[in-house]
Amino acid sequence: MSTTADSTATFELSPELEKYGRQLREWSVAELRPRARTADTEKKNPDDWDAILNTCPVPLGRPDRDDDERPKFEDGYWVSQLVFYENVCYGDLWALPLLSPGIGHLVVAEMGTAAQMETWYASAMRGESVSGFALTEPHFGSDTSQVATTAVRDGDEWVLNGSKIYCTNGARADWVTAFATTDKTLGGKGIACFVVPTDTPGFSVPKPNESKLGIRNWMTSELLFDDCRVPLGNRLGWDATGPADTSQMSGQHGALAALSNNRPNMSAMVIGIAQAALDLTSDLLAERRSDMSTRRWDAASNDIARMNAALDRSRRINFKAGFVIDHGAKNRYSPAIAKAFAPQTCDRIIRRCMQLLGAEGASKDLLLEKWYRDCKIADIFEGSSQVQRIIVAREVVGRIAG
Amino acid sequence: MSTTADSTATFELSPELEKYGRQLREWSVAELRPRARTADTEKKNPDDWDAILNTCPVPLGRPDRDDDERPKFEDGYWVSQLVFYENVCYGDLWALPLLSPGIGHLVVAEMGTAAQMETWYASAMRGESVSGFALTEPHFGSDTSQVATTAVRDGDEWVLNGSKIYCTNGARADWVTAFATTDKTLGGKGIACFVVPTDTPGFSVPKPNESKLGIRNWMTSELLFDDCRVPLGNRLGWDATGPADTSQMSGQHGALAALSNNRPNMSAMVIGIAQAALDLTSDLLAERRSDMSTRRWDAASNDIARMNAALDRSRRINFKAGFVIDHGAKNRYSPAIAKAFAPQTCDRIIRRCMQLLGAEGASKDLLLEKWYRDCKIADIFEGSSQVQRIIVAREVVGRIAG
Amino acid sequence: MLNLALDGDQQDVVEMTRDLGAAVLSPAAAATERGGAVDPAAWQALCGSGLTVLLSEDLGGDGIPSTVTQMTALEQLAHGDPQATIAAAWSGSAALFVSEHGSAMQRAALRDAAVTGPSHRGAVALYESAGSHEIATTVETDGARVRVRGRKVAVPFAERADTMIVLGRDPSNHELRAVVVPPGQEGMTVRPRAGSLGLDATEQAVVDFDLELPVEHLLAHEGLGLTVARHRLILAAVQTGMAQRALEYAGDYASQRIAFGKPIASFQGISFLIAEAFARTEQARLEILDAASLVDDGAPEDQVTAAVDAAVSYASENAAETTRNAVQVLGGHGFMTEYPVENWYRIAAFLSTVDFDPLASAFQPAF
Amino acid sequence: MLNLALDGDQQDVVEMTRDLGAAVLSPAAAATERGGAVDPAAWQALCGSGLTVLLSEDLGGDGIPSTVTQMTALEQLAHGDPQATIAAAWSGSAALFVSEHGSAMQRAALRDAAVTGPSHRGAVALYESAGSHEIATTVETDGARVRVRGRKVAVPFAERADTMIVLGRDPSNHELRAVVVPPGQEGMTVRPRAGSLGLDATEQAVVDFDLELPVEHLLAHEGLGLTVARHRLILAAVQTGMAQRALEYAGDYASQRIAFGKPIASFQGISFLIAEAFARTEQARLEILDAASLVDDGAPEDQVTAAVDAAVSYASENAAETTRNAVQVLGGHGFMTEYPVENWYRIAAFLSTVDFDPLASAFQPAF
Repeated sequence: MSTTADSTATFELSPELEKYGRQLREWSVAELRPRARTADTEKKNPDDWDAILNTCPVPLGRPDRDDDERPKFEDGYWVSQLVFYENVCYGDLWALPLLSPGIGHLVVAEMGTAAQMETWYASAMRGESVSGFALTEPHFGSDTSQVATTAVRDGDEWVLNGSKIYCTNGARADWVTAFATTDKTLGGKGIACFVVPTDTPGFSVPKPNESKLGIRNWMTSELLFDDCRVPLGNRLGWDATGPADTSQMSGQHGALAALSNNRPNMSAMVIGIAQAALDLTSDLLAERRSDMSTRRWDAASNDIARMNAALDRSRRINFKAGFVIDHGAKNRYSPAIAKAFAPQTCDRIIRRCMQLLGAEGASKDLLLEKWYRDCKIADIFEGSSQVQRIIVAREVVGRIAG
Repeated sequence: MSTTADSTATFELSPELEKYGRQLREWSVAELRPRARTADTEKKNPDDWDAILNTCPVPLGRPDRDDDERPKFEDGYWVSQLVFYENVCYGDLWALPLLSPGIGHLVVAEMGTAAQMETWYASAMRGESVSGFALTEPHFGSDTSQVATTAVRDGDEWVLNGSKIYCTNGARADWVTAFATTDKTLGGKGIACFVVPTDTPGFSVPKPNESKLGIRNWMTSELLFDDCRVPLGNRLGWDATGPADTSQMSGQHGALAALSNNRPNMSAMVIGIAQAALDLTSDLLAERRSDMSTRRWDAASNDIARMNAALDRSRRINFKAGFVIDHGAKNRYSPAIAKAFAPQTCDRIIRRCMQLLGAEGASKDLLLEKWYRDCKIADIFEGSSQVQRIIVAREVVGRIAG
Repeated sequence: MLNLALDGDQQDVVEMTRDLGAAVLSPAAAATERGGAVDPAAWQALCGSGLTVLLSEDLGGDGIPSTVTQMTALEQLAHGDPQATIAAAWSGSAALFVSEHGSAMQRAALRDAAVTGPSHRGAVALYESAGSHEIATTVETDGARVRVRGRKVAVPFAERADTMIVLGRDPSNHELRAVVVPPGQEGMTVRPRAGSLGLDATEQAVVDFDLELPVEHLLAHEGLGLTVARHRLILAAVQTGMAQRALEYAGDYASQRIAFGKPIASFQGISFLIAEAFARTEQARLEILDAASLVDDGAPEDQVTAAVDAAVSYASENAAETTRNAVQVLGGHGFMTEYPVENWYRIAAFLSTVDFDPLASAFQPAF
Repeated sequence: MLNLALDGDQQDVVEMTRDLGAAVLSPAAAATERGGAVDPAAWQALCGSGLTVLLSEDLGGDGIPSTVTQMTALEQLAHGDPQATIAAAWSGSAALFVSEHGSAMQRAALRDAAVTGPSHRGAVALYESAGSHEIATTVETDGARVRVRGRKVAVPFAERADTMIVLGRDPSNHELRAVVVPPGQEGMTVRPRAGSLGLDATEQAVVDFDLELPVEHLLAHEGLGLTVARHRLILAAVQTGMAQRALEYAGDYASQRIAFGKPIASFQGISFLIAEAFARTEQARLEILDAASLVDDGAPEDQVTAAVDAAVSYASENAAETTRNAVQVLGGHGFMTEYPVENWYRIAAFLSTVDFDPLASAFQPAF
C-alpha cells in the first residue's frame, strides 16, 4: 500500500484493480439491477439477498461472511474502496448497506481505546458485527453541537435518554455508536459517544425504515433510548474504571473525522449511478438517432460528452482524496471537494438524461427515475455541499470562514 | 405616465418609445462607436464631444443644454430610461456620463427639503448643474456604516474632513453629495449627507481619473475634504437654522434608496453593450460559416440563441423594475434582481463572444475586449450582486438574511 | 405601450385562485399524491373555477379567459397543489381546442358532454419523445378519411379520456393538424401505465395511434399553433407556481431552523440559494407573461413558438433547481415524505422531461 | 497503479519554481505588464530554469522534463506571473518541436542558435480562429518543396521569432504536419499588432502564410500530435497557476477587509466563491496532470487529444471565472490597476479565447 518514490504520476489503475472493478460492474448489472425496482417498491431487500450476493464472482467484503475479504490492491485501500463503490453501485445501489459494516466502527477507530478497537472495530472489520451510527436528532442536522440525547453516569453505568433519526443500519445493526451529551452546558465539548448493543434494554426502534424520497430499501431508522444502560467502558475513550488516556478527542471531532474519510465513497456511489444513467441514455438515444434532427442529435451528443467529462472530473478529485487518505496526509479539503462536487453534478446528469429521453425517461419502466431519487441523499447525509464548502474555504482563509 | 386600468399586460413598447430607442441606437452606432477606442486609450472624452452629441437626431436630455429635454412616453419615465440607457450604450458607453446629471441629485430627492429640492435637484434635472456622488472611502465599499469622513458643526457651518474614492463625476461636477459622520459612536445612524459645491475652499481632487480596468474615460475621482466648510443648510434635510421637519430619513437610507432606483439603468447599460457584442459576433461568425464544421456552427448558434434569450430575460426583469418604480410601488426586489442578474450574465456573454471568435475576438481591432473591461464595473458599483442577493433574500425571509 | 399591471378582473382572479389553492388544494395535496388520483373535492373546485376547463359561453362555459389570465391563475393554483392543478388544466385544455377550432357539430358534442362535471376527463396528446419539438405523428387527409399515425407520451387520462385531441403534422406540408379521437377508438393503444417519477395523478401514459376516422374529426387548422402554444404554457405556469411555493416553504423553514446559534436563513449559503430561486422564479413568471401576451395578441406563430420554447425551458429548469434547493435547505427533512418538498422535487423533474429541448439549455456541472 | 505523488525530483522542481515565481517573477509582473514586454531579468530567470525552453542534452540543454514535471513547474511559475511564464513557455516550445521531431540538420541549427539566450525568441504557430480544433492551414508536399498556406492567430513574438514552427494539415490525408519557417521568410505576413485584452508581453499577432520551402524544413510526423498536445497544455497550466494565485489573493484580502463588523471572508457569499474557485482549480490541476501523464505514456492520440481538449476548456473557464470572482471579492479595488487582479482577469479571458471549442462547454447565465 505504498508507492515507489520515483514512479510517474498517473490516474491509471493497476490491472488487478481495474479488472476487479470491471467484474464487479458486470455482476452488479447482471444481478443487482434486475432487483432494483422491487427493492424500491417494497422498501426492503429481496428475501433471497444472500443468494444474490453469493453469485458475485469476486469477493465483496461482506460483513456477514468471514471468507469474503476484499483483495488488497497496490493502489491503496481507500482508492480501492472508490473503485468498489462506483462499480457495485453501477448496477444499482440497493445492496450497498449489505456490503458495508456501517460507519459506526469508524467512529470507534477515531475515538476508541485499544481495547475498544479490538472489541468493536475489529469485529466489524472482520465482518462479525454490523455497526450503526446514531447522531442526528429531529431538531438538528449539520450542527452536531445541538445533541440533546443525554448520558448520565449512574455508578458504573451510563444511562442514555433521547431519540435519534436517520440512523443508517439502525434496525439491523448489532450495535450503534450513539452520540449523547454528558453536560449540556458544555455545548459541543460535552458530547461523547457510546457503543450501545441493540439488545440493550431501553433501546428500541420505533420506525425501522423511514419513508423517503429515495434509497427506500436502505433502512434508516428512528431510534429511541429510554433509560438505556450501558457499562462505563462503552463510552469511547473510556474503560471500565473511567477515562482512558489513549484518546483525548472530543466526540464531535471523532464523528467528523470518521465522516470525512467516508465522503469520497459516497461520491463514488453517485458517480457509479450517474455513469449508469448516462450509458443507458446513450444507448437508448442511439436507437433513436434516425428520428432526431442532426442539430438536436448533436446538441444531445455534446451534452453527453460534457456529462462524461464531468464524471471524469468527479473521479479524479475522488481518487486524489482516496490517495491522500491512503498516504496519511492531513488534508480535509480533498474529500470535501469530492463530496461538494459529485452529488449535485450527478443529480443534474440523471435529470438531463431523463430529459433527453422525454417523459418516458422518467417513467418507472426505466430505473433513471429511481436513481434520481436515490442520488439526492448524497448531498444531504455525511455533510451537505454547503458544509463541504465551508471546509474548503477554511483551507484558504482559515477558521473565519463560517 | 399612467396606464389605463383595464389594458392588457404586455412587454411591447409604445411605437413612439420603440422609435426613439431605434433612433438612439442607430445614432450611437454611427457616432459614438467610432470614438470608443480613442476614448478608452486616451482615458478621456473626445475634445469635440459637444459636436458629436449635437449630431443626435433625437433629444438626449443633456444636462449641459436646456433645449434637449427627453420626450415623455406613455410607457413611463423609468421604463423610458431603460430604453435610453440600453440604446445609447449599444454604440458604446463612453458618452454616458455626459448624458446624465449624475446621481447626486437623486440623493437630494430622497433626503432633501423642499427648498433643497428646488436649489439642487431641480437644477440638475433642468441640466443646469452636474452632481457628483461621494460615498465610498478606501477602507469600505458596501458597508456604508463605516464612513470615516467627519462633519463637525462650527456655528452656522459644517466642517468636513476626509477623503473619498470612486466618485463618479467627481472632477467635473458642479457640486457633490458627500456622506460624512457627525457622530462616529452612532455608526450608520450618525451619517449625514452634505451638498458641497466643488468651488468650496478645502475641496480638492487629488486624482481626477483613477486608473481602471474599464470605463477608462469615465472620470471617477479621488476627492479630498480638508477643513471644507459649507453652510448649515447644505446638510440634506436641514435648513439654515437646523433640522427641517420634511424628512426623517437617515443618510444611509437615502443613499440606498437613490441607488436602488438607478440599478435597473445600470443593468440596461450592460444589456446594451452585451447585445452589441452579440450582434457583432453573429455577423462575424456568419462570414466564417463556410469555414466551420456543421457541428461547431450549430453549437455556436445554440449558444448565441441562449445568450439572446438571457438578454431578453434581463430586459424583462428590468422593465418590471422600471414599471414598479413608475407606479410608485414599494418593491426593492425587482431592481435588485435586475442588477443581480444582468452584469454577470453580460460579462459571460461578451467573454463567450470573444471565445467564439478565437484570439482575434479579444484583439483591440475589435471593441469586444473594451466592452468586456467596461462591463465589469456594473457588478461592483451601486451594490454588487452579493448585496442584491441579500435584498432579494429579505423579501422571502426578512431581516435575518444577512 | 409597456404595461405589466394586471387589470381589475385579473387581480380578482389572482386572489380567488390563491385562496382556492391555499384553502382547498394545498390541504388535499397529500391525499392526491397518496391516492395517485386527484382528490375529488379538489377536482370539483378546480373545474368550478372556470380556469382549468376553458369553455366558451355559448357552450355553457364561463367564457375563455385571456392566456395571461389563465396562466396567472394556474400559477396561483399550482402554489396550492401543482399536481391537481396540472391534471385539471391538461384535462380542461381539450375543451379549449374544440371551443376554438371545433366545427358546429364538434362544439355541440362538447356542449352535451358536461365537461366541467366531476367525472369528465379530457386529454391533449401533444408530447412525444422529443417533447413538442420534432412532432413525428402524422395526420394525413385522404378524401373523406383522416389517418393518424404516431406515438404520444405523457398523455393525461390516457385510459379514460372522454375528449381526446391528437396533434400531428400533415406530411404533405408539415403543417399542424388536430384530430378529435373518440373514446375507445380502434387503433389507439394505451400502454400499461408504469407510473413515473411524479405526477401520477395525471394518469398519464404512452399511447400509440394508427387509426382512420372520418374527416369530420379534424379540427380547423386556423390558429392551431397559438392554441398549442397556450397549451404548452400550462406546464410552465404550473412549474413556476410550484417553484414559488417551494422557495417560500424553504424560506419559512430556514427562518425557524436553528444551527450554530442562529436561523439557517442568516447564512448566505442558504439565503443566496433562496434569493436566486426567487429571482429565477420571478423571471420565469415574466417570461410566461410575455409569451402569454403574445398568444393573446395573435402574434406571428414563429415569434410565439420561440417565446414559448424559451419560457417552458427556463420555467422547467428553474422549477427543477428550485425544488432541489428546497430539499437541500430542509436537509434530512427534505428527503422525508412527511414534508411536501420531496414531492415537488419529483414533480418538477418529471415535468422538465415532458417538453424538453436540448437546444434551449445545456448541462452544467455543480461548479 | 494509481499514483498521484510527485517524485523527489518533481518535488524539488515545485519548490524551485514556486520560489522563483515568488522571488523574481511576481515582483517584476507589473513592469512586464506596463512595458508590454517581459522584464529582462524575469526572462533570463525563466530561460535559466530549464523548464520553459525544452532542449535535449545533446543540444546543450538541460534535458527534456516529463510533461507532468513541465506542467507542474509552469503552474508554479504562473503563480508568480502568468504573463512572463507563458511568454517564455510558448517561446521555448519551439525548441521542443525541433528537439523531438527535427532532422540532424535542424537539430544542429537549433544547437547553434543559443535558444536559452536573452534575445532568442521562438514561436509555435498553432492556433487559428477556431482555436486548435479545425486547423485549416495546409502543409502540402510536392516533390522537393513544401507549401504552407493559412492564417494563424495569437502567434507569439510573431515579428521577431528566431525559430518559428507552423502547424498545418496535409490536405491529402488530413494528417498533422509541422514546418520550420526561417525568420524573414518571404510569403509570411505579420499583421500589425493591435494589442489585446491582455498578455501583450507575448507580442502575439496574426500571421498569414503563403510560402514554399525546401522539403527539408518539414519536421518528422511521428508523434507530432503528442507534442502539439503538450504545447496546448502550457495554456491550461498557466491558467491554473494564475487561478490559484488569484483565489489566494482574494482569500487574503477577504480575511482582512472588514464589512458589517467582521472580515468579509466570514460571509458565505464571499467564502463560497473562494471555496468553489479553490475546488475548480484543484480539479483543473488534476485534469492537467491526467492529460500530461497520458502524453508521457504515449497514449493513443485520440485519447490524448480528448483529455487535452477537456483540460484546456475546463482550466480556461475556471481561470476566467476565478479571476472574475477575485475582482468581485476585491470590489472597487479589484477594478483598479493598482491591484493585480484586474490584470489576471484580462489575461485569463484572453487565454480563454485562444484554444476555445464551442463543443466543450456552453454559455450559462448568472443564475
